[in-house]
Amino acid sequence: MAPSHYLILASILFTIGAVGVLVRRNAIVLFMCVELMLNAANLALVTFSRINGDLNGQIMAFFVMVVAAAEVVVGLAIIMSIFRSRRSASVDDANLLKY
Amino acid sequence: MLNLAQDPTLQSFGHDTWWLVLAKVVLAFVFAVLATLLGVWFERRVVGLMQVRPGPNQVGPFGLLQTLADGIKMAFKEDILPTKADKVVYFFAPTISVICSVTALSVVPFGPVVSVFGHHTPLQVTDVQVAVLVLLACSSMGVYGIVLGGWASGSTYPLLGGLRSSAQMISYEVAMGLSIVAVFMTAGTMSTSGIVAAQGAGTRFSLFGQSLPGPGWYAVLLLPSFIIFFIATVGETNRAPFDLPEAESELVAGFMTEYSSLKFALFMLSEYVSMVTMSAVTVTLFLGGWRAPWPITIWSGANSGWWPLLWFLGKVVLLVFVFVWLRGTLPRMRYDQFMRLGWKVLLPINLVWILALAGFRVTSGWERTDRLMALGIPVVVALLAIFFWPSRKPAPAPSLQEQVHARPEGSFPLPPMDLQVPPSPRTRRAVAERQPANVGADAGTVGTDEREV
Amino acid sequence: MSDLKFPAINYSALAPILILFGVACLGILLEAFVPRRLRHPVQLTVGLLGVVAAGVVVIRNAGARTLTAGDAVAIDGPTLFLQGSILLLGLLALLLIGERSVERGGAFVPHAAVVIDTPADREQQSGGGTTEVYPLTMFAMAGMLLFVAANDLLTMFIALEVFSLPLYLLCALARRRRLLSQEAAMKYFLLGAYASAFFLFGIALVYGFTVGASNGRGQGGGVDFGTIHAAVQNSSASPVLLFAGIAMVSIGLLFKAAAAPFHVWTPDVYQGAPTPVTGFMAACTKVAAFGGLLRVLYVGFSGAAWDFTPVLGAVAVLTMLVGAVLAVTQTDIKRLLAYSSVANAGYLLVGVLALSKDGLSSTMFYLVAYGFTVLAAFGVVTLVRDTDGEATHLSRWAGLGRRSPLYAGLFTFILLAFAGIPLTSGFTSKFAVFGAALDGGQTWLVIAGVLTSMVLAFPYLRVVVMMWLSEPGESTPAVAVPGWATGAAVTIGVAATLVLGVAPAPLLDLANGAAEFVR
Amino acid sequence: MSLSPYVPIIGLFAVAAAFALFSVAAARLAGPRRYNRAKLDAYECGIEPSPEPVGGGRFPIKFYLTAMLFIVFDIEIIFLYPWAVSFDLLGGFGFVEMVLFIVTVFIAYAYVWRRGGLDWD
Amino acid sequence: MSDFPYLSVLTLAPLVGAVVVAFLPRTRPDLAKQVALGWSLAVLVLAIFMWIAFSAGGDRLQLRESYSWIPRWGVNFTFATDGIALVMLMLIAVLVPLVILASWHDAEGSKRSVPIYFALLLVLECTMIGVFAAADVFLFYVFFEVMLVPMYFLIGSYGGHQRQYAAVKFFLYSLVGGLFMLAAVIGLWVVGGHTFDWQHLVDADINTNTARWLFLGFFVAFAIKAPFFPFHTWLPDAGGAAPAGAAALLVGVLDKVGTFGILRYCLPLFPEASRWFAPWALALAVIGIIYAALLAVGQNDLKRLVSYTSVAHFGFIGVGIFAFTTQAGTGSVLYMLNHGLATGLLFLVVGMLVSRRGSAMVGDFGGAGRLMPLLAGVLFFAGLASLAMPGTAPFISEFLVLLGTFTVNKLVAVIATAGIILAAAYVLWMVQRTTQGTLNPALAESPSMRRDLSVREKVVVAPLIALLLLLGFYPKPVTDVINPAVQATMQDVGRTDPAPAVGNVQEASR
Repeated sequence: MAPSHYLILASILFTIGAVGVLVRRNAIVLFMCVELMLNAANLALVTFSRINGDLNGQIMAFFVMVVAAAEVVVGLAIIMSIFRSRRSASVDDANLLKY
Repeated sequence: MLNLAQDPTLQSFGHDTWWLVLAKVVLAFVFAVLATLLGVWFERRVVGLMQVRPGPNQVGPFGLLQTLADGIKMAFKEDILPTKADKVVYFFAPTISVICSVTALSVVPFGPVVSVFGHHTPLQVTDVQVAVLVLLACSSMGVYGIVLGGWASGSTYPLLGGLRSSAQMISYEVAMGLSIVAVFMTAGTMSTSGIVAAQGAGTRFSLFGQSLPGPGWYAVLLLPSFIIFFIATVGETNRAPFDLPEAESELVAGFMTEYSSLKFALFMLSEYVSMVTMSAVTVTLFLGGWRAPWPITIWSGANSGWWPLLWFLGKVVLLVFVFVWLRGTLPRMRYDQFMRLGWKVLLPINLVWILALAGFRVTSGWERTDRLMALGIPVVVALLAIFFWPSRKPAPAPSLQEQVHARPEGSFPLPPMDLQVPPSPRTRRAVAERQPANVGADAGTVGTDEREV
Repeated sequence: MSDLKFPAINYSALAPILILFGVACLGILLEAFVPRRLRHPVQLTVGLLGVVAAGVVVIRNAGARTLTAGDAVAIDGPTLFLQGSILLLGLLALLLIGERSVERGGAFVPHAAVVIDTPADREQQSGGGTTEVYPLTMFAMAGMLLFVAANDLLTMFIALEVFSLPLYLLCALARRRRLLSQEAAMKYFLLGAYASAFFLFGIALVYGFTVGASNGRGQGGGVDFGTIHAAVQNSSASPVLLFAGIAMVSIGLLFKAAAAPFHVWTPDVYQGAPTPVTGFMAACTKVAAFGGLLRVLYVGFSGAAWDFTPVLGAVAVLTMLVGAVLAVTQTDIKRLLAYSSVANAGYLLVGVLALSKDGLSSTMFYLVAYGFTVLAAFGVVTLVRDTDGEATHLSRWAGLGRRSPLYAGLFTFILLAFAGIPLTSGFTSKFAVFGAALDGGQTWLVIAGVLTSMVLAFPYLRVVVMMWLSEPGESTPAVAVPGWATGAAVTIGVAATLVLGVAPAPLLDLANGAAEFVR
Repeated sequence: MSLSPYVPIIGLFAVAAAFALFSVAAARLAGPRRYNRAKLDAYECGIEPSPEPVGGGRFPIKFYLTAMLFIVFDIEIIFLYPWAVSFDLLGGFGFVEMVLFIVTVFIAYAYVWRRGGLDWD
Repeated sequence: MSDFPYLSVLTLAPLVGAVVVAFLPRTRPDLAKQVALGWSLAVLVLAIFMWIAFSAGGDRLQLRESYSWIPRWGVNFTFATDGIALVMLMLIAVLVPLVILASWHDAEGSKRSVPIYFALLLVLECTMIGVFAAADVFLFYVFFEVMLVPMYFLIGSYGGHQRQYAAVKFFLYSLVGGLFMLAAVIGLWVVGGHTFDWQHLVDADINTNTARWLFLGFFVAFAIKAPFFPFHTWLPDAGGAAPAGAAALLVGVLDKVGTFGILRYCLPLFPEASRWFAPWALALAVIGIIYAALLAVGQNDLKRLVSYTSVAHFGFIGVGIFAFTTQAGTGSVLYMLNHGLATGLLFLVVGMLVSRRGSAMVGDFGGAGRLMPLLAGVLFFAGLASLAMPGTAPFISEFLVLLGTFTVNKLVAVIATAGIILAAAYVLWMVQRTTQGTLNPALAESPSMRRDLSVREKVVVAPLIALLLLLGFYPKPVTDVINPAVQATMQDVGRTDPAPAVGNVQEASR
């Protein structure tokens, strides 16, 4: 498998995530889509790094992992608090803020 | 003693012919299954002996085939699929557990380089630069089997059991992960064969101007890490005294409640394989792997050929015995005690220990006085901090009567003044001061006070 | 044995950032070990002292022009200027956040599940209320300081998250209207994470471009702006990766800057978040976001200016248009200010796109001026309240001028500043960015800016009409007497708006003196 | 022909998976099947199962908290491993950096401890 | 005494007064009124001294002062005045005390603070003086915009019926114009070499196309301000809603900023563009004359009617400016002054009527002259002045405009002349319907309608009437001041008069 295939995979994953955020309605699913996008970016970083034998990309991936984890923690906290006060994780149910 | 001929290095791997690889894989798998069969028998016999009863002794010699019989019986039990279950996940959960626990064996070194039909090959399925990460990954992924199984059952007890179990496993995973850091630091590698080799290298320490060979096992060099690792191993495998997911009195059979037939058997299998795998990992990381223990090393051939397999298996059996021993002697911990042990005792000790070790190693090249200063000052500061830490005196516990009186108005019908009615058991329970669990005692040698961290 | 090269770290240059991170960590410890009753004063004092200390260091660093920490951080004129402004604005925001006398117990809730005015709530607030907001704010500010100083995209990404994550949480902490607040936080978080994912993928693509460009020339790839600049200048490689990367990185930054069409979170979050936090976001986040944008465009991608200018120009026009037009229809003062902030993001983009020294300095000037004004605006919003908390619906503001002429007057002044009436900072800053953009040849942007300013004047005027020209009704809320903190913040904000409108020369000179990036 | 050292891991994985799937499938075929509605209900100690949906029910917030704490410390471990492996290379500089890092995590840890995040009851 | 900083002091003095007045206690409105009046009189005195200090035949811009403000942008506090501005400054200085006196009781009707009303009037005076005295484009723009704020509150807070609507409309129109100008100002700054100094900018060489755009930016702003025909719709509303005093200032002075701006900025800065646009501007002006006059005829509301007459008059001024002859130009400037006096008087008198009746509708009056002969007489005089009756000052200016225009553009002059006839129609009809004819019985029952002019009101109207008559017979002191400035302006535009101009003016003014 040529390395460029990984790039294509990364783009596909990213696109899935990006589209998922736009079409799905459950906060948790949205959140997972975002994580998917982050990991797609990681894959792209590592692949670029691999193709050109440059280590920087892999180091970046490390940092991204940390950031993603921090995001998970914060995001879960927020989604949980909204879930506990509404009993629903659907984004559509959260509709108090409108024009 | 560095890098003897039989010591495999990372370069030794990836050169086997295909049939050798296949053979190793199959053998490793067979080892896992056999270990389970024998392990269950072993456990029942040993516990039986401890409880002064025979244990299984009917099927086969010494009841050796009892487990096999149980397994076959299991296969012919009805396979129940509860109506509320999530079919697919319910189906796959046990397989995840098994796969994860078995796969971990792939990087465990069973022995040195041996000669098989003219091929020189290490007695180990494979080794990679990040072998220990593979181990950790396997043990982490195992959580999925449990939590998904509990969730997919569509029932309350399994769900809670699965959650508890996953909380427990990830808590102890942290402790486990941290305790390995010291090993990496000392060995300078993450490959299992490399770690075994590093332990073989031994250490030298100087005493009165003489350089003497010291012990090489990390269980000795890194004792705190070893103890924490082993405790975490027990927690990670859900074994007694940490077998909370299956606490019968609270959660029936935990995440396995809705499982029957071979699916149930698979969960059992994975538990025992985990036990064996974890023992093997402990041996690899801390007990010198396949290397012979000290008195045997007098015989120079002890660490070559197929012999090390024996030492290795012996150490594993010993550890499995400790597992069984713990089960036979210790009562189950309460969940809060258990979590507190993991988060409040093991974790901080681990971090402090890592820092201390790192500091020790960093300063190893320094002048003696500098080194004493560098190491001594933080220690002194820490000790002073501990001694002079403003200890909060707990407020004198109000008597039961006072507490009853202090309740908010209207929460409970008050007895008339003249009638001395003792507080009801419910009230007593509600207001009873929770005594902090004496976790230090449970952790055995870890014994410490919370303030110390 | 060691063949690793450790980067040299200029600690004094990094000191402001380190101080704030230290203060934030200290804040967490205080939170853990200081008795509840003392926490609020102690935290506030420590926070203010930390900000002041960082500010002093920034001033002491004034002449520094250096790259440090392995070229990951650039301490140069714009960095110092923006850091200074973030600290200054953050100080005011901290004062607003620290207000405890307007509402007993403050505007923040510790636990999402506790309903206001229940015994549990009263108990929680009796000891000075929630104080976790201070460490969170300090972390956010520290992240912002790092963000404007970041000289590579990865550092920038991390800083972005460091200042975003606390903000997400801060948004969820409103003590009243909790559902609204949580919803705002969730939206902000989901969209923010979405945007940062784009940013990150953009980084990956840019990295791919640089490693591709460096292929065969021996030097490695990377995402620091020097490498990117060199790659953009010299590369014969296909620029597809670069353009896609720029686009995605820009999306991430424009989201934070609240530029259309990435502004959709702004009104919701501004409305739902606790008002002091809204002020903090409106002022400081904007500074940080535009600081980052300036550096990315001016230092990293300047070689591709011809390619991104039209696109960003279109974004700027759309932003101004959306902000101005939608502001007209708003009925909630916080939403109105949110849309106005969107429109202001558009004006700032006009300044950015001048792509010149003047553009840089005028944008920085605008950021400071706008920050002061918007903080004062939200400060006043916190004061207009009745027994149910802040009264943010516009109909409630009718006749406010009769109830409390002072605050209505201040708010009118602020609105006039937003509308760009001369003798307010709103005018001078608009003048600065438009002038720079016209100088830079972006006539069409200036024209769009002027046209939208006309539209935007209408909603402001409507509020003024509401306050002064209507008679107060039954539902007109009283204006709370501000505590010293809010009083100081509003006073400083309004005074700065006036001073920067009447005598902007010193700050302009300062901004101009600072307007030089190091590469 | 030499295989990548990772291949055997996949091999063992495949063998284990084959075995497990075979067992699960075999149980379907080998076991008897006697329909009984009660048998297919969720087990609730012999009483009628409660109508409360399992997924929709609430469980203690502590589980989430534990999960978050785990993530935090797991991340710490991620950074500790490479540092530990190349500890000798990194020397004093690496040590100081890591001390700062661990101290930072420790601060958060102390906070969580003091605010009762580690108490399970 | 000629190096006394007249202009800056003149600008700042009312502001200081405003602050003083604003902080007077709300409970003592009379004190506030007295202080405000005193202050404005002091300003008037200062203005008279300035008039004396100005040498009619001297430099074009005199009394120049310059202080650095924002050096980075080349912005200075530069004040200077030419003849045109000087006349306008005098007009302001004269009108404001009268307006203050006239609106002695205006603010009491509303529930708002009285001192604030007078403070706002003084602030307005400050900004008006500033806008005429500025010789720095930036400074001019600042005053131009800030001027809106006090006026906005005067209309919005103290106005009559529909005051909110009127105030907002006024503000938005002006602001829109202002923003167009802002764009043009910035553009001018960029192409003019980063300076705002008027003199430098006049000398700057600007690309033809750019100049046309910039001209348009300025022109739109001034056309709205003035207001010229399609942009005029705010004026009747604002004029109708504003309190009489404020309306007098609004129409009498504020709107002159538009025409003044055209003379001061559009023409000298963009001569080529001015010539290019002149036909269009002329067309607009002429349409404005006829259209506004027609509308005025149909108005029932007195204040709105007066506002429409102003629009028509501004048409005349516009025609005068864009005819590009010295005669017409001088006529325009003179018209600006006279119109300020005449319309100011008209507004004040109408205000007196309205405050007595409590209504501005023409139908509510009728035969009021029988009850209040003096007031009716003044109204009649004001109306005549407004329709440029010979003998009153506006006659001269209107005549000059038409004469000057006729020499270059006969068609425009002819159409504009038709406007005079319409003017006669609406003024006379208005006067007839309100003060003549049969007495409206409702009026007789109203006691306030029986009060003729009080002493205060007499003091208000007397100086205006006197000035109108004086300038109607002897405008020379004013024309002497105006003429050089207008000539210089026409030189800037590059148009020389087809016929010997100065002599004609002198002749006509006699």
